[in-house]
Amino acid sequence: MSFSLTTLMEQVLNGLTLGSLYALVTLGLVLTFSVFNVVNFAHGDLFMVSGYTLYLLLNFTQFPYWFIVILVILLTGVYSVIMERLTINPILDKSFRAHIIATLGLSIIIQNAAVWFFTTDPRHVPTIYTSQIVTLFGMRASVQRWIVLAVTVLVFIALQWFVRYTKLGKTMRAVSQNQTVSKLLGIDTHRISIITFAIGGAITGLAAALVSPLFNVYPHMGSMLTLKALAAIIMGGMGQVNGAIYASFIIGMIESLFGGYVSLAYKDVAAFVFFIAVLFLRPNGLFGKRIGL
Amino acid sequence: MNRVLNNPLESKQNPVFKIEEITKRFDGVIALDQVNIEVKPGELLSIIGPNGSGKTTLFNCITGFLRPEEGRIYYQEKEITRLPPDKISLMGIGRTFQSVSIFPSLTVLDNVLVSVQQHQEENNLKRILHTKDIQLLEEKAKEMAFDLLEKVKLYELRNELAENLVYGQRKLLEFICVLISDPKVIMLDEPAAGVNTSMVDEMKKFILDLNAEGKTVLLVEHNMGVVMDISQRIIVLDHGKKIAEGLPEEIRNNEQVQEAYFGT
Amino acid sequence: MKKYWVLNVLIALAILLAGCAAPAATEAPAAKPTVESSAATADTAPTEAPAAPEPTADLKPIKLGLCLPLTGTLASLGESYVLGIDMAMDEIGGMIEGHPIEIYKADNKANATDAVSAVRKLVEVDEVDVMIGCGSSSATLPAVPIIDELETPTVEASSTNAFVYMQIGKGGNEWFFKINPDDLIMGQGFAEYIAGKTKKIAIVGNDNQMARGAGVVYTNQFKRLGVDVVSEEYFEGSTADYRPVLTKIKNSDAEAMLVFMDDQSCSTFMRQKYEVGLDLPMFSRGSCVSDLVNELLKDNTKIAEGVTEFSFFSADQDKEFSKKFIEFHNKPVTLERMSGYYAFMYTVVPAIKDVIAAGKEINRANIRDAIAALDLDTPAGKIKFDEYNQGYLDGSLEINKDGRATVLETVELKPVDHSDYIVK
Amino acid sequence: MKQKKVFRITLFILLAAFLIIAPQVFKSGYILNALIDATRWTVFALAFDLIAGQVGQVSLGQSVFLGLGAYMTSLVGSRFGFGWFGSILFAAVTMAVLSLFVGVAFFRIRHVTFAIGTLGFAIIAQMVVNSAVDITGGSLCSLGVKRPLLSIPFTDIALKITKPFQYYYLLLPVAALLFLLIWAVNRSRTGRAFIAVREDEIRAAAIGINPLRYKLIAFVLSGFVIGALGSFQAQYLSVVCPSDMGLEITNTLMIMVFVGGVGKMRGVIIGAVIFSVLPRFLEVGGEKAIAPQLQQMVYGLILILVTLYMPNGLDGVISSLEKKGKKSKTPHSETVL
Repeated sequence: MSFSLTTLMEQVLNGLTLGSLYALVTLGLVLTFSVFNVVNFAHGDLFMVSGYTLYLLLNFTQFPYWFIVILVILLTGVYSVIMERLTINPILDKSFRAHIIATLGLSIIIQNAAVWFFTTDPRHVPTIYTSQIVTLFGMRASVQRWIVLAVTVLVFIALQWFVRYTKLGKTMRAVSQNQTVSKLLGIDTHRISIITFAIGGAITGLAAALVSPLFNVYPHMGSMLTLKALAAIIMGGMGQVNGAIYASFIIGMIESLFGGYVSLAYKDVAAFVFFIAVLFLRPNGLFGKRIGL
Repeated sequence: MNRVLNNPLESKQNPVFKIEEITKRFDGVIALDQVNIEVKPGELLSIIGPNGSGKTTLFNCITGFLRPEEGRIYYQEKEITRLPPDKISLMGIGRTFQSVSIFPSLTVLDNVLVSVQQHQEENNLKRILHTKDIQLLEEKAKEMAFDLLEKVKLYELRNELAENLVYGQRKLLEFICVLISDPKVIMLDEPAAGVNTSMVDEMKKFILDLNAEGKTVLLVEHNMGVVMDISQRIIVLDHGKKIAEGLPEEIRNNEQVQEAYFGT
Repeated sequence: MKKYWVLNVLIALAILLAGCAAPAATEAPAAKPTVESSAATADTAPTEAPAAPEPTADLKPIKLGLCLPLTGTLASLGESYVLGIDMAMDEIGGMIEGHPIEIYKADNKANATDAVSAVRKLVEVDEVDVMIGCGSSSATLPAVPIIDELETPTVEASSTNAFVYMQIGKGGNEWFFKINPDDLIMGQGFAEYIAGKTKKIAIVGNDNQMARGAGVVYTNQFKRLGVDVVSEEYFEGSTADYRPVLTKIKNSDAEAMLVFMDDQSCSTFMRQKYEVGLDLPMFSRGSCVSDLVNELLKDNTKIAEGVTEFSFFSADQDKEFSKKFIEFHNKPVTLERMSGYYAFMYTVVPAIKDVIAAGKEINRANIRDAIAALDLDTPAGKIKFDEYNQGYLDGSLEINKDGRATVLETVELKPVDHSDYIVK
Repeated sequence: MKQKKVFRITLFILLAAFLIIAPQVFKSGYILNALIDATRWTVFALAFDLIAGQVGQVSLGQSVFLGLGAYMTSLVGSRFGFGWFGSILFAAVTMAVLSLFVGVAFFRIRHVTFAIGTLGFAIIAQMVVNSAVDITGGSLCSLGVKRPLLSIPFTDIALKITKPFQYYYLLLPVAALLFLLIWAVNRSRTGRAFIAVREDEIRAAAIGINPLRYKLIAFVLSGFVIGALGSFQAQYLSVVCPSDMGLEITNTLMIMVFVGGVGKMRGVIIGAVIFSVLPRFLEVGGEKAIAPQLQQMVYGLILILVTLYMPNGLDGVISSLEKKGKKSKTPHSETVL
């Protein structure tokens, strides 16, 4: 295949949009991961439940899209807190093994419940923006995709601001540094846990509300996303929010370039090989070893 | 304090440890700064210093848990600077940890046995087949373990899980685990911490007995009473630097030491 | 004490599970004919009068086994079969000539281990008389020798891997029947059709047995016909982003695309194709032109406009079925949903009727012989098995226009020599 | 003490006798197939437990060795005529070698990262196998496995194995050997070192145990056992597909091992038997059978409940019952999780 600069440009932009999509999903997970160091294998399923919520609201209510997005954000925040109360909070003090097993169990329950209620049929959640095409920087993409890219950047900046400059954000940072000490300092870690999961859930809801119109909603949609998000988190340096976001973009870029230039079948392999290579060469992640937010 | 017949300090033997100019940094903070130490065979040497002065870091460097950025460590004239901890342990250097460290879900007896097995052999195939010689070694290890457990009155509890022991018993168990492999050097990291006063005297006697048996003892301790009572020589670290070295009386009167401890 | 509490909970759960068995049964096919469904059948299927005879107690029940993927990534396939069979059961009132039909399901999870266990369970424990399955070739291939060993007639209606052909009928297993055409049988005609339209083509497919099998067949055919395959790409089913490969095709000199995809992947694929602005003629051998795809793309009918697909079991072929299905289940028709219906309604049921009509005992061997002797005309083509136990339904060339699939042409399919088709 | 030993030996002999005569009692291929599966899963779960339980690292990539072991048999063993046992040995050895490499690479990382890293490895391996159509047949599956042929030495008699009971008798000695291997390791000094490594790697190093080496021993052993099982599976099913190394297998393993009692052979065996037999009971009964999704949901729930309330699994429950039966002197508080 002949090499052309425009193709390269387009593939790079494809990578960016894909990366922003991963980043938006990762943001919700990395927040909870960084504060409490809990690997949540059910995160992608929260995304999926949120996708179905969007589907139901879009099809069975007359609300405008933006209002539904807000509803989905709020509802997913609530789901996330319920999940935290029922499964995550009781295992916070236990070992990583307990985290893996319990959240895996949760994931199995949620996925099969979704099959139970919604069957395996894919559902589509169309918005008017998925069919409106805009060309920017020489790349054709739907308005929905541009919204995802923009929102990712906005959420990222907002989160940075929140963590650095608000009292609550600072407390969360403190907890992320050391839970035991935070407890001694009189920080109510249970409260922080709820808040963290509520925010994480809200971001996941936002991600689902914006991303799922680009694809379909189906019960197993979350599995691969969870894995990609976990890979991004580890690559970014175990719970570093910034690092995880950069890593999401890197994964998106690798998949896009590899899929476009080498082989579509092996593009996920390429992303995971890169992930494993990072594990070996830089066990502390690509972006330094500072743990925390 | 006249228990030492041949004062090891005056011995002309080669040093057990020779630590040359080791430096260890953590994220830019210097934990050890070009420290030089020589340890004579049979000596009972204490390393003291305020919190964060680098004592435990020094221990960890010697036993291979940390790798110093600069400098070398020799054990009986062999360089051990880059050796992994298990190799160093097998050379006859036993150590305890600041917080009591045992294997909680092994029984008391197994704790002791696992501590010696590596020193006896490590042929995994034979072990799995449970060959005759392994059986013999296991019998031997058990005998030794029973003796030691009897000594510290843990024999009755030998089949109990180690996590069910109380603090003092755990501490004793940890000692036994170090002793059973008959190390030449014993490195104790704050053995008196958290031990009640009546036990402290027992502890002191215990350490002195070990030393009297000819073992070289390195001690990191906060309890000055213990240090001054039993040490033959003391090294003082402050902010990773060696600031003093000498007999207990010398250290007691050293101005620099007092300054480091009390800050004038 | 806490531990016992947990034990109690577990026991309670087990009891609950057992209890759940009952409600599960009410949702199962046999109990389906409720108000809604009888209304549906009343106006469309007068064959089954409301006053159908109740299954009489003295007539031996006929046991039908379904060996299908019910959980896992291919669960939708099994589910689709069951939907089709549900509707068929409703149509015949749950019995054949007074013999009640009992349905037993086994989940083969589309993998070898579970497929073997599922077949054994159905045959040896449930003692079914006839089976439908196993839906996918990853389950069918390991099941074929077991089915041969256990001597139970089995009908398969969706896997298109041409390798199965050489294993059944004269190929070894006399008990296994396949009513749908495989890739090799379908491939020749469609490849020629495409060759008439374009000489440079890009192939994209799911990385599954259906697409890979088709890939082998079509690249060979294109070589013969002088069509240049510009690129051939497969992707994992979970892949959701096709933009890289679409961009690549856009910037290559391909003049058309041939895709092998399931409904869900294809709808996303076409959506992104539209987004990228890739305006090439698109051919499909899979499920790109189906009611489900159109349902998923109903917000913008331009997306799937003009896609041409070669397939069997298209909703447009059997309009009566489609109408009934949508009324009955309120769900769009897909290939697999028709597969389940056809395997049951046009193969199992008539064969059993033949057995009864001939006054023979309803057993496995007689059912097998009856299936082998079937000669039926169905709306979707002929069911008459050749010496390799392969049936020849019609292929159909469909095109998507204004969000609706329309049959352009119905193609009668003929036996093809499979002997040089070898899969490692 | 003595009594307990006698009891155990009797139990063991009874069990062995049952396993040996089982095919004479149960003629049904379904039950034999279930027995074969239960036996395979038991050994598989024990091999998984070597890593997850004994040395305390959760590897989510063990299904890869099962799948690749099967492919080794299909692509090499059968093609070059290694025979029944030769194929098993070959698969076991190659998987042991592969796990050595994987172990050396992955044990640099620990805990969660190790789990996710091995999960990544499993995904890569499955994708590669799926996409390398030229070699493995990809999703079209590899069909080259020959049915085992047992020839009796010095005669022309050769027995082609096709029936479940024949497979059962082929599996039994292999499973027994693998079981004995794991059992011997766990009760040997090496097994004690495993636990030391699991409990406290730093302390283990301080007493001369090289943690990496012991983790590798466990990992390689696990790979060896699982590779052998994979080869058996290939010859039993005579087809190998990428789904044979799917992540669902790991999920099943996790349920068996963690519900049974991680790190405890008794618990793992109980867990493996229950969760390989239970689903079969649940699927029997036609219309009355429980929907598979519901089953899965209950499994998920059990996993969560076990982590929350029974960290030692069924084994812990049994132990505390035993203790209660004897004396209630020491509280049962061994927590592995």
